[in-house]
Amino acid sequence: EEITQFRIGLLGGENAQDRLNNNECLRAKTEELLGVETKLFAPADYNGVIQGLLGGTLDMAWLGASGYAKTYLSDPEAVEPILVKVNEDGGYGYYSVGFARADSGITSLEDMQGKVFGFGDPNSTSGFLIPSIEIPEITGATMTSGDYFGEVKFSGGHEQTIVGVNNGDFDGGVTWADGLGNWEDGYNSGALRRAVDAGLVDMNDLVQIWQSKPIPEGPIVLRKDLPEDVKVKFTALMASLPSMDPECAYGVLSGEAKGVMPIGHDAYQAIIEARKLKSN
Amino acid sequence: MADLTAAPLTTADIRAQYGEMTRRKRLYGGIILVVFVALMMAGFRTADGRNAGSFYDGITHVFDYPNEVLAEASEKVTELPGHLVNFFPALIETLNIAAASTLVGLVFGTLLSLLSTRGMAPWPRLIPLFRRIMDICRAIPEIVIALVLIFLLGGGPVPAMIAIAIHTAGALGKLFSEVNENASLKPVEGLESVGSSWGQRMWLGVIPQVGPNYVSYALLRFEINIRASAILGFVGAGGIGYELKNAMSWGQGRYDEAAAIFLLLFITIVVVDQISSGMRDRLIHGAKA
Amino acid sequence: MTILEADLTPATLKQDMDRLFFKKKLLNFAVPALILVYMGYVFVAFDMAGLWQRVSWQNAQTLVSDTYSYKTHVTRDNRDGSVSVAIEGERKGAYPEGDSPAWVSLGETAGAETAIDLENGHLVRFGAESIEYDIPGYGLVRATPTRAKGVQAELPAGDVPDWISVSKNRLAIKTDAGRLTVTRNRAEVFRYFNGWELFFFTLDSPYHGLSIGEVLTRAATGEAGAILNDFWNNKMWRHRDVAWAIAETLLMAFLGTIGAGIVALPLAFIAARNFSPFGPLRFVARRFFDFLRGVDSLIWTVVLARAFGPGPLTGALAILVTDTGTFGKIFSEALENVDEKQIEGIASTGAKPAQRYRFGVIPQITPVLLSQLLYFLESNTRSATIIGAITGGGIGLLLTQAIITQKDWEEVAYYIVLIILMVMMMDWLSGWLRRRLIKGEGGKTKRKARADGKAFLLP
Amino acid sequence: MLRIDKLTKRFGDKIAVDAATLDIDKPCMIGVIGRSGAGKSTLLRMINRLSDASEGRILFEDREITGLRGNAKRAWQSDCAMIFQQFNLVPRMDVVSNVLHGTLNRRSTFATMFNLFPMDDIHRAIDILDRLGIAEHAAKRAEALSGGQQQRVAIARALMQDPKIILADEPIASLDPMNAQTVMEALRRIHEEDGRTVIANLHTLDTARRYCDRVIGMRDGRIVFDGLPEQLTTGVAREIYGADASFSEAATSTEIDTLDATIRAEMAEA
Amino acid sequence: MLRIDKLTKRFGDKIAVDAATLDIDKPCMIGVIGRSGAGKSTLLRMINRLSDASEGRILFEDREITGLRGNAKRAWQSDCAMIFQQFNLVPRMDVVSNVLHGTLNRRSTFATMFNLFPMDDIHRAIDILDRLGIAEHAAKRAEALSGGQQQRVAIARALMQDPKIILADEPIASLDPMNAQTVMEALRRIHEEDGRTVIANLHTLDTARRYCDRVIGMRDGRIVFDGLPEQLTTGVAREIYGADASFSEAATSTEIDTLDATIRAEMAEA
Ligand SMILES: Nc1ncnc2c1ncn2[C@@H]1O[C@H](COP(=O)(O)OP(=O)(O)OP(=O)(O)O)[C@@H](O)[C@H]1O
Ligand SMILES: Nc1ncnc2c1ncn2[C@@H]1O[C@H](COP(=O)(O)OP(=O)(O)OP(=O)(O)O)[C@@H](O)[C@H]1O
Ligand SMILES: [Mg+2]
Ligand SMILES: [Mg+2]
Repeated sequence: EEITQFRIGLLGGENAQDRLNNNECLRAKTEELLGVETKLFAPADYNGVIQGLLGGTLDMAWLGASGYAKTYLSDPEAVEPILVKVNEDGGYGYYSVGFARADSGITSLEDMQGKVFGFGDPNSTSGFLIPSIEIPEITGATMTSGDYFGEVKFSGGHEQTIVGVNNGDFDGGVTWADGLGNWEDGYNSGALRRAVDAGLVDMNDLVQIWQSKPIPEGPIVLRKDLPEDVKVKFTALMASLPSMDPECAYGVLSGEAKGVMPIGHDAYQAIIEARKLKSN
Repeated sequence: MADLTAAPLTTADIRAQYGEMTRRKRLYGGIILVVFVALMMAGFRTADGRNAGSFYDGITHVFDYPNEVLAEASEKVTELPGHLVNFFPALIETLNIAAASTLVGLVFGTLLSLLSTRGMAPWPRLIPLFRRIMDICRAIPEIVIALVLIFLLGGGPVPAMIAIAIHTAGALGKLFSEVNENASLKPVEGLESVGSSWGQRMWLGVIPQVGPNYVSYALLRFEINIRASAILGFVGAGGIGYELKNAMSWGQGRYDEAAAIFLLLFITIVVVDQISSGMRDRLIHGAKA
Repeated sequence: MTILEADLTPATLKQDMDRLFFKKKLLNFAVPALILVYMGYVFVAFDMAGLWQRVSWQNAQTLVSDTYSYKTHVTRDNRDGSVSVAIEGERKGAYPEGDSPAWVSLGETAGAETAIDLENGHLVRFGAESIEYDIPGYGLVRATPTRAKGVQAELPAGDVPDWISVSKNRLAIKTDAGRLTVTRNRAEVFRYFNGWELFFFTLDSPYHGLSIGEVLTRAATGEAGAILNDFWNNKMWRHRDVAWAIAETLLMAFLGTIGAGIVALPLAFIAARNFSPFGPLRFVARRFFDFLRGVDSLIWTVVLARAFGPGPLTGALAILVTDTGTFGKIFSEALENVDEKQIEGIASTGAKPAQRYRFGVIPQITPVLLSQLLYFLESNTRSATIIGAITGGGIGLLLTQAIITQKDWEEVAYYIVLIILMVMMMDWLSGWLRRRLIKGEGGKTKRKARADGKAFLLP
Repeated sequence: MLRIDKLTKRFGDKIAVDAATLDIDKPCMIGVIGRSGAGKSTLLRMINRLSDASEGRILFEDREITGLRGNAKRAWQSDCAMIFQQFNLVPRMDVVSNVLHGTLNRRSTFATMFNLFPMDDIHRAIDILDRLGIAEHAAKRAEALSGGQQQRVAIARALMQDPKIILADEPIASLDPMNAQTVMEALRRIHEEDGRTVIANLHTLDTARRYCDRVIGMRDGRIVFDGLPEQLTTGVAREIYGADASFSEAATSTEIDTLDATIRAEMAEA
Repeated sequence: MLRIDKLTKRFGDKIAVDAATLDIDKPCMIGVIGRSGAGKSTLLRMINRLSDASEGRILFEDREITGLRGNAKRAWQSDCAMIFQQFNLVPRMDVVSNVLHGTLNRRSTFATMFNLFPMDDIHRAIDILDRLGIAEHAAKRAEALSGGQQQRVAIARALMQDPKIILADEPIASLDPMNAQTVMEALRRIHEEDGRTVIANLHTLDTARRYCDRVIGMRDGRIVFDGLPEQLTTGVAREIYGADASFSEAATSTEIDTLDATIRAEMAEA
C-alpha cells in the first residue's frame, strides 16, 4: 500500500514552537525522501503523542522509554522501535535525579520522610516510572501519600517540578539529567540545565538527594503499519542524520549526541515490566 | 375603501419595487449562502488538513478510546466503589473551587454591576471604566490567569479559584447590570431622601428587587464553574481534573480509575444541573408572582 | 380613628414584630454566617494562610520584568575561552561570530580579554585566566575557574552580601546592572534591556536596527515584500505561526459552534414536546443532550484525540459535540415556545410538512437561534483557547507551553494580549451581528424575553 | 356542492360538534352564529381538515373529504382556504411572502425552502393586495401592520390559494368596528365578484344579517337554525344564544351605525 | 426658619425654577400649587438636596443647606423628610422595615445591612403606624398594600426620621378621593399635633385651600402667588394655572363632596 502523508509527533519539554522549529529540517528531508507531504505535530503532553500513535494518526515519534511501554501495552501492534540516541560518551542512558532546596536542610531521601514529594508527568520514565520503583527500594515503603512521604504529587512536567521545588511547593522532586558535567551547571543537558539557562534557578540553592541507575534512552518509533520501504528509507535517513547534517541532528536529538543506533523491542522489556507493576 | 396615502403608488410601481427588492434579497441571500457554505467547507478542509488524522479515517474509530476504557473498567468493576470513595475528596475540592469562586465572583460582580449602572453608580463618570474592567475580566480565559498564578503561588486550588472568580465577576457583572437596568429607581430615591448612604441604598433599595435574578444567574454560573474548575485541574490546579488527567494519561492499567472519576464528575454535573435549573425556575416564577 | 381587631393592640403587635425582626436578624445573620463559615472552611481547606508565605515574589518579579524586558547573554566557554553573544541566549538570537553589540568589546583573538560594560560603572572583564567584576560601591570580585579546584572567588573583605552567592564550584552575582554567573565550565553575563527585542526583525535580517522611517522608505522602493517576509518569518517571535495559531483557534470556535447549530437543529425537533409525539424518543433525545453536555468538552477532546489525532479538527469536533448538547436543549425549549397559530395558518393552505417547518417554525426560532449561536461563538473562542492547550493546536497551546516552560514571559505577555484582543473582538463582532441580524426584534422584545427569565447563560 | 352529513367531533367526553348536517348547493355566503363554545370553530376546522372528525362525513362535489390523507388532504386544504381570528400570519415575514404562502401546495418543496416563488405569483399577490387596498404595504413585515390590515393580508393569502371555499373563523373578532367593516366588505365582495362560497363564523347577529345570504345557528354543537337572515328574529336569536330576557342585540354589535345608536341610547338612558 | 433665596435650577437651556424666594418664619402647613411643569417638584427636590441648585441659596435656621456635602448633606436630608407621589417604598420589604428606613441616617451602614434596628425603633415605628391607622399591616410587604396605605407608610417613614420639615410631592396625586382625604388629614394632624412644617405640592386648589395655612402658586418656575388660602380667588387661580375661561375648579378637585357634586353636575348637563 501507499502512504499519502507522513506525520511526525514531537514530545514535550520545550515550547511547542521551539520543537517545531528544531524539527523543521527533519520534516523537509523526510518530505524530500518519501515524496509525500510531511507534517509536524506538537501535542501538549506525552499522552497526546502516544494517543496519536495508537490511533494511527502519527507515523513517527521519539518516545520516552515509559511512553513506549505504554504504547506497547495498549497495543503491541501499534509501533516498533527503530533507533536510539547514543550519547557522546557512547552510552545510551540518562538518569533520574532527586533534588531539594539547599536551605531546607534536606540532603538525602531519609530527610524527605513526611515531606511533600513531586513527580513530573505520569508517562515520564525519569519523572515517574523509575523513581517510583527505585525509591521504594531505598525507603522500604510505598509511594502512596502518607506512607513514607507526607504527600506525593504530580507536577505535570519536569519544568513544573523544578520550579515547584525551588518555590517550596514540593520539598523534593525528581527530574532528568544526563549525569555528565557538573551539578552547578545543572549537568550538561537535562531539565535542570534548561532551567539554569533560563535563569529560573540558581543551582547553588539546590542539592541532589538521589540518583537512579541509568535509564535507557527512549526509542525512535515508527508505526508498524507503515509500508516496509518507508520504514527502511526513514530509518536510513535518521541513522545518517548526525553525520550528514549535525546542525539538524542537534535540534532533532535535543542537543549533542554521538549518533543513533538500531534498537529493538527487547531493550525495553524491563521498563515494560516496571510499568506493568505500576498499573493496578 | 382603499387606504388613503400621500404617495399614490400604482400597482405597477409596487410590482416593480417589490420585484426589485425580491431580486436583491435573492441575490444577497444567494451570495450569503454561497459565502457561508464556502466558508464552512474551506474551514473544514483547513482544519482537516492541519489535523494529524483526517475526519473520514477517524470517524470510524470514534469509539476506540471509550471502548478501551470501558473494557478495562468493566473488567475491574469490583474496584469501582473503592475508587469512587478514593476520589471523592478530589471532587469536593473541585466543588469547593467552583463554589468559592462563584461566591467571590458574585460579590465583585454585584459591586461592578452597581458601579456601572446609570442611576445607581456613585460615580457616574467612572461608569465606562467599570464597564471596561468587566469586559477585560470576561475576556481573559481562566486558563491564562490560572497558569500565571500557578507560577506565582504554586499548584493547588487557589490559583484556579482566583482565576475563575475573576472571570465570574466579569460575566456576572455584565448580566447583573442588565438586570439592574430593569430595576425601579423609585425605592432608591426614596431611601436617598432619608439621608442614607450609598451602601444602604443599594442593599435595601436595589438588592431586594434584583436578588432573585442574581441568585438565579449565580446558580447557572456555579454549574459552569464546576466544569471550569475541572478543566483547570487538568493544567495543574488540583481537584478532580488533576486526578482525571493523571489516570487518563497513565492509560491502560488505570482506566478503571479514569472511568470512576469520569463517572463522579458526570454525575455531579448532571445532578447540579438538574437541581439548579429547578431552583432557578422556582426563583424566577416566585419573583414574578 | 384606628380600627383594630380585638387581638391586634399595638402591644401585641409589638411583640409580633419583635419576634419577626428577631427571625429576620437570625436569617440575616445565618446566611452571611453560613457563607462566612463556608469561606472559612475553604480558607483552611485551601491553606490560604500558608499560601501567603509561598507566594513567590521573586517569581512575580521575574515575570513582570521579563514581560517588558529582554536580556542579552555574553557567554565564555571556560574550556576553550571562546565568547559568544546572544539575545536571550538563544541560537536564533545569536550575534554572528566576531560580531557584538557596542557595549561588548571582544578580544581580537580567542582567549584575549573581553570587556563588558554594564553601565553606571559596572564593568566585567573576561580575562585569560580569571573573570573580574568591578562593582561600584563594593569593590572588585575576581573568580578563577579551574577544572580541578572549582571556582575560586576573591571578594572584598567583610560579609558576603546576599546578592552574591558563592560556593565551591559556582559564583553568582546579581546587581541592578546585570548578572554574572561563573562555573567551572562557563562564565555568563546577562544584561537587561527594556522592550521586546527583535520583535520586528531578527539579527540576520538586513532591516534589523533600522528606524521606522528608513524601513518605510525601503518599503517604498520596492522592498516591501522582503520586509514583510522578514517580519512574517521572524524566527524569534514567529509572527506567522502565531497568526496561524489564532486562526486555528478561531476556526475551532467557528466550525464547532456552527456545526453544533446545524446538527442540533433537527435533533431539537425530536426533543420538543410539540413536534415529537413519541414520548420515549423524546426522553432519549433529552438524555442524549444531557449526556453530551455533561461529559464536557474537555473529555470529548481526549476521547476524540485518539480517533483524529492532535490538531484543530479534533478541537472543533469537541466543541461541536458539547455544544450540540447545549444547543439541543436551548433549541428544543425555543421550539416548545413557538406560536402554534402561525403553523396552523401555514397548514391550512395545504402546505407540506417541510414547508410548515420552513414558514411556520423557522422564522419564529431564527432570532433565538442566531443570538444563541453568536453568543456561543464568542464564548467558544475562549473555550477553543483552552481546548487547544489540550489537543495541541491554536494559541492555547502556544500560551500554555510558553507558561509551563517558564521562560519567555514576554511571549506569554504577547500571547495574552493577543488572546484578550481576539476574545474582545469576537465579543464585539457577535454583538454587532446580533444587532444587525435580529433588528426586527427591537429593544422592547429583548427586554421582554429577559423578564421571562428565559435568557440563557453563556459560559 | 358541499354536504355535511352527521358530522360529529368529540374531545374525550365532551361533544363539540354533534351530528351537524348541512347542505350547500350553490355558492353563497353563510354566517355561522352561536355563543362561545357552541362548536363553530370546531366545525370549520373539520371542514378544512385541520382536525379530524369523530364521526360523519363531509362531501365536496360528491367527493368524500373526511377520509383524505397526505397529498389528497393537502390538495383539499389548498382548495378550501381558512381565515383565522388571530390572522395566523408569519409576523417576521413581509406581506407579499405571507400572501405567497397561499401557493405552497402547488410549489415544489425544494424551491420554497429557499423562498423562491415565481415572479408571476408575486405579481398576482400584489394584484390581490391591491384589490384589498393594502398594496402599498407589500414590502413591510406583517407584524408592522394594524389588525385590520393583517386580516386583509390573511384574506389575500386565502385568495392566493384560489380556493373553492373560504372559511373564516371569527375574522373580525379582534378588530375594531372600522376595520371589521372593511374586512367583512372585502369578504362579501369576494363572494359576489368571484362567486366563491364563504362560510364565516360570526359572533354578532347584525353582521350575519347584513352580509350573509344564509345564517346557521349553533348551540351546544348542534345546528339549531338554518335559514335566511330575515328569519333571524330576536326570539330565534335568544334561542340560539340561550340568553334570557336581558339579551340585547346591540351589546354584541360591531356595526358602526349601531354602535353610535347604542351610545345614543345609553346617553338617553342616563 | 427656612429661607429660600433666589433659588434657580436649570436643565440645559430650560429653567425649571427661576429665582424662587420664600421665607418661612414659623412652623406652618404650606401648599404649593401650579400646573404641570411649573417647577414644584424641582423646588422640593432642591430643598431635600436630591438635586443640586444651579444658583441661589437655601438657609435653614441660618445654616446654608445648598452647599452641604457628604455626611452633612445626608444629615440634613434626615432632618427634612420627603414624601413622593409614587410613594417610593421598597415594595418587596415589609411595612415596618420600610418605616425603619427613616432611621438609616442615624444607624451605621453595617448594622442596617444586617437588619439590626434597635427594639425601641421598631416599637416607635409601630406606634407611628398605629397613629396613622395602619398598624395591622405592619408585617405585610409594602407592595401588598393599597395606594393610600402605601402613602401612609411613606408618611410613617417620614415621621420616623423625626424631621424638622416634611416635604410632600403631590402626595395624593395617585390616590383615589377616599384615600387622598385620609392622607391629607394625616399630614394636617402631624402638622398640628407635632408642630412640624409641612410643604406639600398639590395639584388641586380645594385641597390647598382646605388643609393649608399658606398657599404658594408657581408658574413657569417663578413664584407668582404667596398668601392665605382665602386670597386664592378663582381669578388668581386662573392666573396661576394660565387657564382660559374654561378653567373649572371642580375638574381638579379630589374632595369627595365636590366630586359628587361634579358627577351630579355632569349628569344634569347630559
Ligand atoms: N382541542 C380541544 N380539546 C378539548 N376540547 C376542545 C378543544 N377544542 C374545542 N374544544 C371544546 O369544544 C367546544 C367547542 O369549541 P369551539 O372552539 O368550536 O367553539 P366556538 O363556537 O368556536 O367558540 P368561540 O366563540 O369561543 O370560539 C368547546 O366546549 C371547547 O371547550
Ligand atoms: N431631570 C430633568 N431634566 C430635564 N428637565 C427636567 C428634569 N426634571 C424636570 N425638568 C423640567 O423642569 C420643569 C419643571 O419640572 P417639575 O417636575 O418641577 O414640574 P412640576 O411642577 O412638578 O410638574 P408636575 O406637576 O408634572 O410634577 C419641567 O419643564 C420639566 O420638563
Ligand atoms: Mg371559536
Ligand atoms: Mg412634579
